[in-house]
Amino acid sequence: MSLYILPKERLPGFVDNLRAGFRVVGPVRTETGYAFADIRSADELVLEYPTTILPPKKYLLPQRETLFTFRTGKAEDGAQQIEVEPVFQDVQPTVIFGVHTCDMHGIVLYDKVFSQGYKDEHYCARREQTYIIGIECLRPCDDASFCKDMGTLTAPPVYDLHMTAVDDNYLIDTGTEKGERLLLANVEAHLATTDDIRRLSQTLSAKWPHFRHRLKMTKDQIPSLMAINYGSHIWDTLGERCLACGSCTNVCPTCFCFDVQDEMALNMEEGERARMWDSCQLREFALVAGGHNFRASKASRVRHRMMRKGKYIQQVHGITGCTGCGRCQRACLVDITIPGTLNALYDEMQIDLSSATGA
Amino acid sequence: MTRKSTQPAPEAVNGSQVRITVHHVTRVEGHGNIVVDVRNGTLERCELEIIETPRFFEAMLRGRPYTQASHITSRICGICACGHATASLRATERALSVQLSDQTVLLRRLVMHGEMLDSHILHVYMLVAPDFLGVGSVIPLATSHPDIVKRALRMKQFAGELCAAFAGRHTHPIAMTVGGFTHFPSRQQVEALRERAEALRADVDATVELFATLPYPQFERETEFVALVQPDDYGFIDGMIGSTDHPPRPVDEYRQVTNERLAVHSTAKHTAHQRESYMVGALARFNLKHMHLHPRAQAAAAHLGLSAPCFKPYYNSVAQVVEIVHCVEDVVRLLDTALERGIVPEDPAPVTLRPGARGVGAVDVPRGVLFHEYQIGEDGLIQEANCVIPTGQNLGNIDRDMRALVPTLLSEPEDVIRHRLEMLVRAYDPCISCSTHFLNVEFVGK
Amino acid sequence: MLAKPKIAFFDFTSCEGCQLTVIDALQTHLGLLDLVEIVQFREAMSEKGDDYQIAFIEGSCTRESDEQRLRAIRQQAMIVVALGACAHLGGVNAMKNRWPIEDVQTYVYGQAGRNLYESYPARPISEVIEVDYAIPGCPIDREEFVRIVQRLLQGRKPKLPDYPLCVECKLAENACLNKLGKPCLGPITRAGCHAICPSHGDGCEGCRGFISEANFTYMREILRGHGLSDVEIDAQFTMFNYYQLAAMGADAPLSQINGNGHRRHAADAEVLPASTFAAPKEA
Amino acid sequence: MFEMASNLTTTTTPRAVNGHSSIYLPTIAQVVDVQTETAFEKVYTVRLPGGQNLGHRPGQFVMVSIPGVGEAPISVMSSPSRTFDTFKLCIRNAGDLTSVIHNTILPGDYIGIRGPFGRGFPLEVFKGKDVLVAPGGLGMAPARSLIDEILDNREEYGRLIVLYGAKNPSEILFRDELRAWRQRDDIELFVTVDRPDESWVGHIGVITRLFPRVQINPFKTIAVTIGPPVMYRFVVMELLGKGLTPDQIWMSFERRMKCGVGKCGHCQVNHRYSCQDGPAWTYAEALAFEEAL
Ligand SMILES: Cc1cc2nc3c(=O)[nH]c(=O)nc-3n(C[C@H](O)[C@H](O)[C@H](O)COP(=O)(O)OP(=O)(O)OC[C@H]3O[C@@H](n4cnc5c(N)ncnc54)[C@H](O)[C@@H]3O)c2cc1C
Ligand code: SF4
Ligand code: SF4
Ligand code: SF4
Repeated sequence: MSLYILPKERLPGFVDNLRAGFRVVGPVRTETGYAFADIRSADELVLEYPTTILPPKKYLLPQRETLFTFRTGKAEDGAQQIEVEPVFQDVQPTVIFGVHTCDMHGIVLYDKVFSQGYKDEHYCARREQTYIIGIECLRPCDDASFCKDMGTLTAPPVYDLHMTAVDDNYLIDTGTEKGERLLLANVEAHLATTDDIRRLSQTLSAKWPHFRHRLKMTKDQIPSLMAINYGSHIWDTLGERCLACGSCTNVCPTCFCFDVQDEMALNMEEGERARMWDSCQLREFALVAGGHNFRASKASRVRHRMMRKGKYIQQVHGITGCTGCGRCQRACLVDITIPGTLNALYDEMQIDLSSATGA
Repeated sequence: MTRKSTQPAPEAVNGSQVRITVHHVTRVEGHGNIVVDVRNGTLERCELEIIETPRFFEAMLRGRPYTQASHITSRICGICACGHATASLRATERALSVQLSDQTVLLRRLVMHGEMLDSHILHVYMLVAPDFLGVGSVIPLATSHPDIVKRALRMKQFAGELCAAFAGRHTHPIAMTVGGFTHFPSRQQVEALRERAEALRADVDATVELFATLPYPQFERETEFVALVQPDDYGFIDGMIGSTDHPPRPVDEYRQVTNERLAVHSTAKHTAHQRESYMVGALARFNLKHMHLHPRAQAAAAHLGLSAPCFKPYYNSVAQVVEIVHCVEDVVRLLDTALERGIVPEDPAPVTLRPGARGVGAVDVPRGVLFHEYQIGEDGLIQEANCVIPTGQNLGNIDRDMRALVPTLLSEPEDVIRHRLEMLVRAYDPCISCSTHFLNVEFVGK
Repeated sequence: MLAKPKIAFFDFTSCEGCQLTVIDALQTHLGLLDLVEIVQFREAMSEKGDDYQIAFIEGSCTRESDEQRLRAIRQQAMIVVALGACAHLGGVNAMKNRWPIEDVQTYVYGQAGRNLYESYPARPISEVIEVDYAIPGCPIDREEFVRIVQRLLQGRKPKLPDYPLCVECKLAENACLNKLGKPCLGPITRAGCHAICPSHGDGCEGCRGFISEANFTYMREILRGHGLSDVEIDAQFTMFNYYQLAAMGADAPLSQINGNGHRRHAADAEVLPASTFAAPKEA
Repeated sequence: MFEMASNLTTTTTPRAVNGHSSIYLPTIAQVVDVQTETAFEKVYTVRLPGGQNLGHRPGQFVMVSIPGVGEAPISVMSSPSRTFDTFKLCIRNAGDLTSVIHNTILPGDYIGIRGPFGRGFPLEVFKGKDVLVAPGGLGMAPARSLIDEILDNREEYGRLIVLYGAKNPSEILFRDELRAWRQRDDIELFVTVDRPDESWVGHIGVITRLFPRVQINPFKTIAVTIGPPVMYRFVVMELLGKGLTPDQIWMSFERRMKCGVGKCGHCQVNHRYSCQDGPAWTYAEALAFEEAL
């Protein structure tokens, strides 16, 4: 696998060729911003986009997904009969174009979650037919981004192709063999020359100063910071503000919790069971029979989310649970942010420390 | 309504004694009763009681931001929701000197056409047709005449989706706002609508055929007709107030037409212009501006036996069928214009707030002319509001039609009289939820 | 499971848009007619049956004579469902409750109209009779209506979402209106309408009622951030939920409700004068 | 850590679509018997297709569903020692799905089953030890599985002590079994009710009132407690008071569950999934999760 060079003007041709054999999705302009959407013509694709409201996770775990269909009826003797049939929705060759590096880190986590333990073939079957074409971030999306802190500013090895804009060309790294075949079969691209690679290196090293640090601690310190601060009063302050609207988790590239519900056809005999995104920020998420709610307070829910991002996911999967994409900050109407929270916890500890040491 | 009527002067009729009460006339929007009382050959009482509770929308609007007015007033009526919203927006816009873009005007027209279709289809198929097909409602028709019902639902669905494409929803439109729209459909959506509108012609033709076969009562009474008129157009929004008795007036002078007064037997206010009462609605529009109908609609009118001037109130339903034909043709034309120009998302036009700004909005909704008038303060809060609703304007005319009709029917069995009266009321397509709400016929003794 | 239950529709003070929505639901769900037998539906049919198991009631209770009708329905029906915001919350009808009813009557009908027509402050029907379930919305959502009928047929209790609209709005990937500086009550309003208003560029007005966890304090902050005055924020909160907020008395998150929960607007004169606009000439 | 129970293929036989199978597809199983236990609980005997063995261990649960209604986790009540071609579930009428089950499912009807899921109790650790089981309320259902298993392999365990608390006499589960157990001398049974009625002659008060009645050898006892969340704190206090260490105390953490296979997130306790790593945990493990108790 190697580095290729593709003149920018050949991108539309590449996209159009892909469209012949694949569902092609990528960032497009909307009335108010950008969103991942089906690409109906190559000129809709906008690779220099700041960010989207929803990450491309919606193509891997759709907002609503049918798991199986069923048919019920009565046998001659009056006994209830049931037939079930699994459904694998949206399993089709798909190319996701223009995935930012942070979002690729989200996909790394998804791949782990849905393939480990009980393999979720609804996800895996779709994933296997999905090609990820990344785009290197050369500028931060906006002030909400903190990918540099979270170490997600470089592409994880989850892409099939990864593009970096260098002058009038894209330098394309082939992450997988199938990615390389996809490229070569659909556009005329040449192996990058040493000169091209030198310019790529220059571009990559030049990007770093454009990104700023927002956290007062390093990424590696976060899990311990969270562990120590489980009982912090800061959670109560945040809980008071929180609207329990779940916007933060719905837009998060590493949130994957879901609800499962049945729906009946009008004839009341057929129907389907489907899963849909759910959020731990909602009141009923941990409510059980008898009316007991394991996370009744909004404070406990905000804490759970922060703990997941900062600690739990790291503990279970060994990778960061927050990609620093900044989406939850952009979505939150009451300014509950991850950097803000982590820094507040950190500051609090500095104060405690200084008072303890009598400084 | 608990009040006893004191109003109608006794009128002499032929000998018999009839007391009819129809409580809660059905298949109309809202609640009303019909009361007929004939004693010793004298028509003691004959009136349509509006027993809907008054809703006091004018009071509700007081002190509210002008931005809410169209959303509040659309809740006056679920079926003319877009019409109320449009009249409300026009009143606000005229008060606040808002200049609408051509695109906004075009899209508003499409929404009104959608509502006209939706309402007329509902009325002629589901509320009127059962009378002629000898059933009590559209529900048995679903089994006895499934094709008719499915056609009606198909046509209505298109009408609803037309409204929804531009306004977000038919019942209580969302995207229509002061100065413009907050949402715009994609080109693909508009193209698909255009295609469906054209495909609807077959259903429209079948509708004309069906209604051409129905035996409408030929009862006739000369009256005044009032509708909004525009030069060279069969439009529904803005224009002048036209009358068969009087030269057109600017909409700002609507009070000189409506002359609202209280009728004790009705929670809706009655109106009178040149005569004791006048009629608004499809038949009024047809009588005043049939020459601007689309040629296909004119042909349909001829086929249905409708020609101006027509003084037969039962033919209001026929005029509605003619308007269905017209609207579908006009929708195709308007959608073509939209596609030609392209629908460009644009911000609503700006408002100019100033102390005591006043404006009147007038829209010819399915049941006739609707007026909203607001006074808005510099702080953007509504200070005064008035809404004059078409059904309210028709009520006096319905009473007078009934008083003319009953004496001609006295030899008929009570059931027939009752049914005829109900059909008459229904022909007006009264929307009593607007005028607040409606209907009940009370026959007392014979 | 109820075998083909008889259902009936009743309307009180409302625009009848919810009943129309039921008729509209037939456009796409004609099969509903196979599942239930409609025995009363005044808006659409003349036949009348008085033996029904499920009653759908549209509209608010706004006068004493409504109460009797409501009680009769309750007595007959096994299940009573409030259909739409007017029945469920009081809805827009309750906006008039801000003033004494006589003043409101005078305002619209003139001095002669004072006390001419029977009317009192609007109430949700649950204030008069026991209501089993509600289908919220102004108007109701067709799909939700069908779903709830289906659940009743299964012998299950319909369940409404108790989370805010923002959930559905985010799933639809709408740009948040509050972020764009346009007021939207999504964060405190019960989901279930697929965020239809924000999806069409217009802020939610709360027609489905507030969630049990509604964070009024911060909702107010958000609206203030858009430059809305207290009066305008009150107007936002009370378009559909006036009744609920007034019932909270001194705790109501409104700037213009005083300590004893009285509903008079500070900006208004003591007595609402007859409107120079609306009050008609006397008969 | 104990090994994860991943024997799901033993019962779910999802038909594949294009070579894919679904972990969410229930196996359609027949209810062969329904017994009413109390006003709120019924016991359902379920037979998998072909009389396949469920292959569970005590403390595990299955996801029970009625297509068109929903799915919920239900503990397996029967012990592995008594599970051949059928297994038993004790279901309380608690909500949406369970009320439909109570109201409509008759012998001969079909329901959906997935599982068994969860870790269950590690019998290999229990063997040779005295076992104290302290169920409260419906916790008696999963406890049955463990008690019967021990009774059927009596020689492999030491003493068996059962301390059972119910709200009132009418909510006591498995009265016949309790009676039979009383007849045996190899099981020490104590039952208490919070609110007695006239007919009640047994112990009165909350479950912790039973603890002073038993003496245990803290060096060789394993305690298992299963019940509503509020009960745990008090029971644990009693057990620690008797000298047990946190890793000798097992408890079952019931959370909301939508998938049963460690994906949906509802059953999370800190970073752990109750459906996978639980629902049975030692108190020692639970101490490490702030959210557990
Ligand atoms: C590992 C495990 C084992 C279990 N074993 C058993 C068993 O053996 N037997 C048994 O009977 N149960 C058992 N349960 C419990 C059972 O799974 C729950 O009672 C389950 O919720 C029943 O599903 P349902 O659809 O009937 O109830 P649901 O409709 O989900 O309702 C359950 C409860 O949730 C609460 N709830 C839901 N919605 C709301 C709302 N809107 N507002 C307030 N409260 C609400 C209520 O308290 C309600 O009673 C077990 C649970 C777990 C996790
Ligand atoms: S943190 Fe913000 S986005 Fe998340 S639930 Fe709370 S208010 Fe909503
Ligand atoms: S537009 Fe309204 S409903 Fe949508 S996310 Fe924003 S606040 Fe919530
Ligand atoms: S968005 Fe709000 S106002 Fe609009 S329908 Fe939904 S709940 Fe009602």
